[in-house]
Amino acid sequence: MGEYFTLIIGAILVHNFVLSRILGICPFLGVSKKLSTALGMGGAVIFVMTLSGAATSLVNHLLLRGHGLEYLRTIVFILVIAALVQIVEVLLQRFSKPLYKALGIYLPLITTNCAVLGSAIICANDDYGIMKSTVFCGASGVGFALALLLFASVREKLELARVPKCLEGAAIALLTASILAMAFSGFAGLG
Amino acid sequence: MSETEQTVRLPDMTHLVVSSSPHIHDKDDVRAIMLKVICALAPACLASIYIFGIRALMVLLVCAASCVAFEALFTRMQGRPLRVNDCSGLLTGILLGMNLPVTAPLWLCVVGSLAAIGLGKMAYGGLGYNPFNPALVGRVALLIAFPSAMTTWALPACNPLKWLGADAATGATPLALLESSEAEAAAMPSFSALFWGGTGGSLGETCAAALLVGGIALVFLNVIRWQIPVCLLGTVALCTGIGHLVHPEQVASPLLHLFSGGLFLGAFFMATDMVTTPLSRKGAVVFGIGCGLFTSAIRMWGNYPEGMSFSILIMNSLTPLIDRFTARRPFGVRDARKEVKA
Amino acid sequence: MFSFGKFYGGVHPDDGKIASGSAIEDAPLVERYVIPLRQHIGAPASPVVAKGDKVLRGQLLAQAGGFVSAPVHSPTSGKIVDITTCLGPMGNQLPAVVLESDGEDQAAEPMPPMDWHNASPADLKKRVGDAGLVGMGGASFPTIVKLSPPADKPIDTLIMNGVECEPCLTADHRLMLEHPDRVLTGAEIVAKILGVKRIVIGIERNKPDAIALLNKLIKAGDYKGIEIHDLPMRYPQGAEKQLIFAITGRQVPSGGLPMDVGCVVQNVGSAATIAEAVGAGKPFYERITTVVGTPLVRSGNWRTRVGMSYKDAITLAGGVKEDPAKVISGGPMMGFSVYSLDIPIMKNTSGILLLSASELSQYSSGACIRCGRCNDGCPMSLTPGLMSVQIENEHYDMAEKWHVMDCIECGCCAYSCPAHRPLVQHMRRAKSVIAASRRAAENKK
Amino acid sequence: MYPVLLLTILGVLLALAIGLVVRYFDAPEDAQGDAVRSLMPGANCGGCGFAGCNDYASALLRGEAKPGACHAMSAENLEKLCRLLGVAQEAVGEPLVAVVCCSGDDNHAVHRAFYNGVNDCLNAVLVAGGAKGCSYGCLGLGSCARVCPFGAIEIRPDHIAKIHPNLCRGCGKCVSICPRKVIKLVPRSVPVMVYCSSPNKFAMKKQFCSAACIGCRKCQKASGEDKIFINGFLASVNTEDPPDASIVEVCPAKCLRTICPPTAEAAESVQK
Repeated sequence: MGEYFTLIIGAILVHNFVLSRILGICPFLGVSKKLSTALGMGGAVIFVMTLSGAATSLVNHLLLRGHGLEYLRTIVFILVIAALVQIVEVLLQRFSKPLYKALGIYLPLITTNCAVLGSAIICANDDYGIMKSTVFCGASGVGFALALLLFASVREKLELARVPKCLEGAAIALLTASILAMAFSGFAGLG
Repeated sequence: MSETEQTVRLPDMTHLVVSSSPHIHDKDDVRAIMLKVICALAPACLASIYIFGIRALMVLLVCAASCVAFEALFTRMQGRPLRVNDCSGLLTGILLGMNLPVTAPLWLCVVGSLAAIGLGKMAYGGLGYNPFNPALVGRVALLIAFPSAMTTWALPACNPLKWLGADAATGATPLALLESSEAEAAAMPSFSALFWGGTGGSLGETCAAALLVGGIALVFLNVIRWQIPVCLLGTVALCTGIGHLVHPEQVASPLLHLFSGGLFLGAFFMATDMVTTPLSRKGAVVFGIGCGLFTSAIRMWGNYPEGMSFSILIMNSLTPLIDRFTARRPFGVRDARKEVKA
Repeated sequence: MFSFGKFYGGVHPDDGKIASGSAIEDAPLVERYVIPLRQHIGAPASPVVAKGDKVLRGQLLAQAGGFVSAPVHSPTSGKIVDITTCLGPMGNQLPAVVLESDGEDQAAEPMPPMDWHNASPADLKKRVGDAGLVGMGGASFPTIVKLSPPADKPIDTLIMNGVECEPCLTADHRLMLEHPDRVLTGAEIVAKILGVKRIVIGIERNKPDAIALLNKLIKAGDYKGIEIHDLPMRYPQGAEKQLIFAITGRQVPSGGLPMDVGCVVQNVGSAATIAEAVGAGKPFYERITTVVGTPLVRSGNWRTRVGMSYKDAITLAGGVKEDPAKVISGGPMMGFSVYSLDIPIMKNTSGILLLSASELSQYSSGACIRCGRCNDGCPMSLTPGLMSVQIENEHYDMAEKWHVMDCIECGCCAYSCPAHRPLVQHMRRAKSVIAASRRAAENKK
Repeated sequence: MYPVLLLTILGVLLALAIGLVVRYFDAPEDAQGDAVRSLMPGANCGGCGFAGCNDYASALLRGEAKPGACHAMSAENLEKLCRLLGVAQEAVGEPLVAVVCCSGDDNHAVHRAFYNGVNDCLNAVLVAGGAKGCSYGCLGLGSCARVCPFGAIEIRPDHIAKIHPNLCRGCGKCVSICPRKVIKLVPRSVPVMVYCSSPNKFAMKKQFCSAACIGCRKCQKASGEDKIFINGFLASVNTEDPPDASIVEVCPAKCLRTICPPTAEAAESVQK
């Protein structure tokens, strides 16, 4: 229990995927303009990450490890994750049109989102079991969603700010992200 | 009739101003508010100069001057009207100085000012638009970039405890002592040392008494809302108190936590920055509790001895969300919450 | 929270009532009166006189142009020289009748005096309408509309507004001191029209002499069932919704009217005018106006005829010692700054205020520093600071969600804003834009 | 051999899974809608009477709107749109251009008072009706410029709005926002306009503005009754049958002026 608690806190706060590991920056910057879409995107990422965490660790344990094929990990994981995201996209389009519209091109972006792949590889590297991988990936997703949420709420405020012309758009977003990352670095050692 | 008419002077109507109501105004303005905060900081500044010697004054002056200079420079670069005389840049500089150790090289002060004003404030368009407390942005940037320079503490040059007739003090900050594995009860400074400022630490970290005086003055001057410092200090006391009861050997007593490590500086002067904290009083309560929780967590479990600046920055980023969920119910509206959220 | 005299928010401006000691004087006749035909909210009155007509004081000049409208009477005797437009205090053009006084001030046959004890409520109400009564506090809503609540909204309390919380103005204060009988009689007439038992007069504590005088008269026994509430000094104590809350603890619902909570609020000035209209048959053509300001030679309170220009009013006050930087129609918190002295005094002109250059406060376009003082000051518990930033960025939908339409434009937010942001102007803009889009949406349907 | 086999099988399996999901859960596509939307100019100016381009496209698809309502659309796109929707291309109205009918810049018009407040026309009219002397004059605080989706409106330093005809696409957004109602939409073929909107009497106009139309009728005499109308003290150009550009020379107040500065094309035709 304690182990899982540390794992979850670690994944959400200390080694936050966006703010500490600097993974998955594209959707982080792209979908954080409005709080509502950020929430949707966060949900989608949590979902995809948990699912892919389970699937990849399953593949890792059943197919690759036993046969000495660890060197195929990256390509197999990409394959599995890409297929998963495709399926999620189709399902979303069918069952949640508004969310699908809001996510737009960012859903395919999850496919190549290094955060998803990164979490899977971290699990494989650290030899997490299937259960632990799933929990870790889910928590990482929550961490991603949290960062996205915080960032989106700040950016909604930035909409109203008089940012200098040369810093408008991605520049100020990255600056803000850097400050947020500095703030999160304070959690070091917590998990 | 005609005689009186000649003596009556009618107003010249060609130089009138028209504006929207109201036509009268409270005397307070932004400058006055900032000056009040600076005055409230004065006792703590004087205390730190007394404790650490004249170099403390150097650090404060360099920070203040470079913050004002950077603000002027960036405003110029953006081609906007200069508003340096609102004293917000000056305040940021003094706060940043209070967050530095007395041994900080002067170039470090300038770099910190650049981060504070450039990154924390002017990049967002200046006063009123910055989502994060500029002084803290400066401090945290320095803390991450120059950890050793930022955590080398000098011994107090002049110890107020001497004339209080108490023991001599130590160099390292009490919280750093706690973090180090050989933290021994004997090495810990006494409570009076913490309160009057006989310990090492950054300029604004040592003399809790002076900070308390300034902070209470601010509350009574209606510059800050009492909810933030009270909730923040209360939460820290509560959390560390529980921690102390459960693990007395790991977690120091809540009193030590309260009076050490710039908690007062943060609670009264940093967490109460108007621009970056929630508008409503309800939001202020949430903000204070959040800061307290994060601070206690970082202090008890984290790598850093001090969590105040990090937790305030994190709560700054939460401020828009808090504002959104603590919207007030307007007069005559039955259930505003639902409508505002929708 | 529900104790008497408390409402949320509010500010304490300097009250500056330098004219409170000057007794009401009758303004002498002037040569020319410009009588606007729309001195009220609603349809303009339609003129019944033509150019060249001779009219007498109190004669009907224009009759009500609808239910929400009010007739207009001649302030003195003379000749109609033109029917044209004139500049109003808000910078708009108003239809107006120009009257040249013949200096004789001959009165027309008054309406027959009525004994209100015996007259029926319907007759009394008709008289109030015929006399051209409008709210004298500022909004100038035709009184007859206020006195005709729909049957499904029973009224149980009549509140007389003698608060005069607006700094500098003293017209109501002087009226209560010099004509308390008219105020009290008027209140009883209104109560009879409405069939209301409970009458409350709310007065701010900075007028202890008026409170004592009215209490004495009530104790003497002529006026039964009238209560006096002395209210703490806090602006905007006299705003309708705040006054109702302070006296009865009821909250007028958002977008609603006082009658939704069983209250009717009348200004004491209106009550006095009603008493005269009923008792003496005198139509509404004069009112008490405070002319005040440090640039003036002599601030004071005058009984002025409707249609007298601001220029004449300032002449009454002896002209100016120094040039004013601002001329305001009304009080300093809610009045309108004007740029011309040709504007006529109207039925709702409670005061003319002149500010000198040293008293002038300038608005700036500085950023909101989120100090929250506007929040604390707003009597409607709105968030003016956040809304103003949204409005600056034209996010009217957000402002609407935050209930900008409930703003009463009292000015507390802008008064207390340390960044000197023109918050009220932002609110007014949002309100006008939102009202226009609502109208457009309704028209589409 | 084994790794290749594994990857292949995995690939095939996953492809099958995707195929199955698409087969059973795929949402119908909206090819025509996307095509129509892609033809929209995307300025969201609202000149068509709908709330933005997307709304207009939806109305087009539902058959509730006609192509050609959008002034900002290029002729080429309009043609494509008609083909796409299968409707005959109707005679689209002549392109319009917006004109600020006021000459009252700081050199000519009088300010009655100093305005202190939000720098925006919509705010300024709320304060004593705006500080500019003439209550029909351009306030020059730029509400129109901020609302223009094409950046065609310039606020001159002497406080008057100027619309650049070659950038204006005639969406009419400025017309509806202007609180003084001094902006008018006219067909591009109209060469001249009266740059004054005040119907006030001569004496009142002259008090506030030295460039106001004084109703002298010289232009009407020079061009004919039906080309220029005189209403009280204000002349206005008959936009259906306008006079030609040479008429501007007769105006003593210089408020009758040409709309378009001579373009390169016009200059060429003159040379020929």
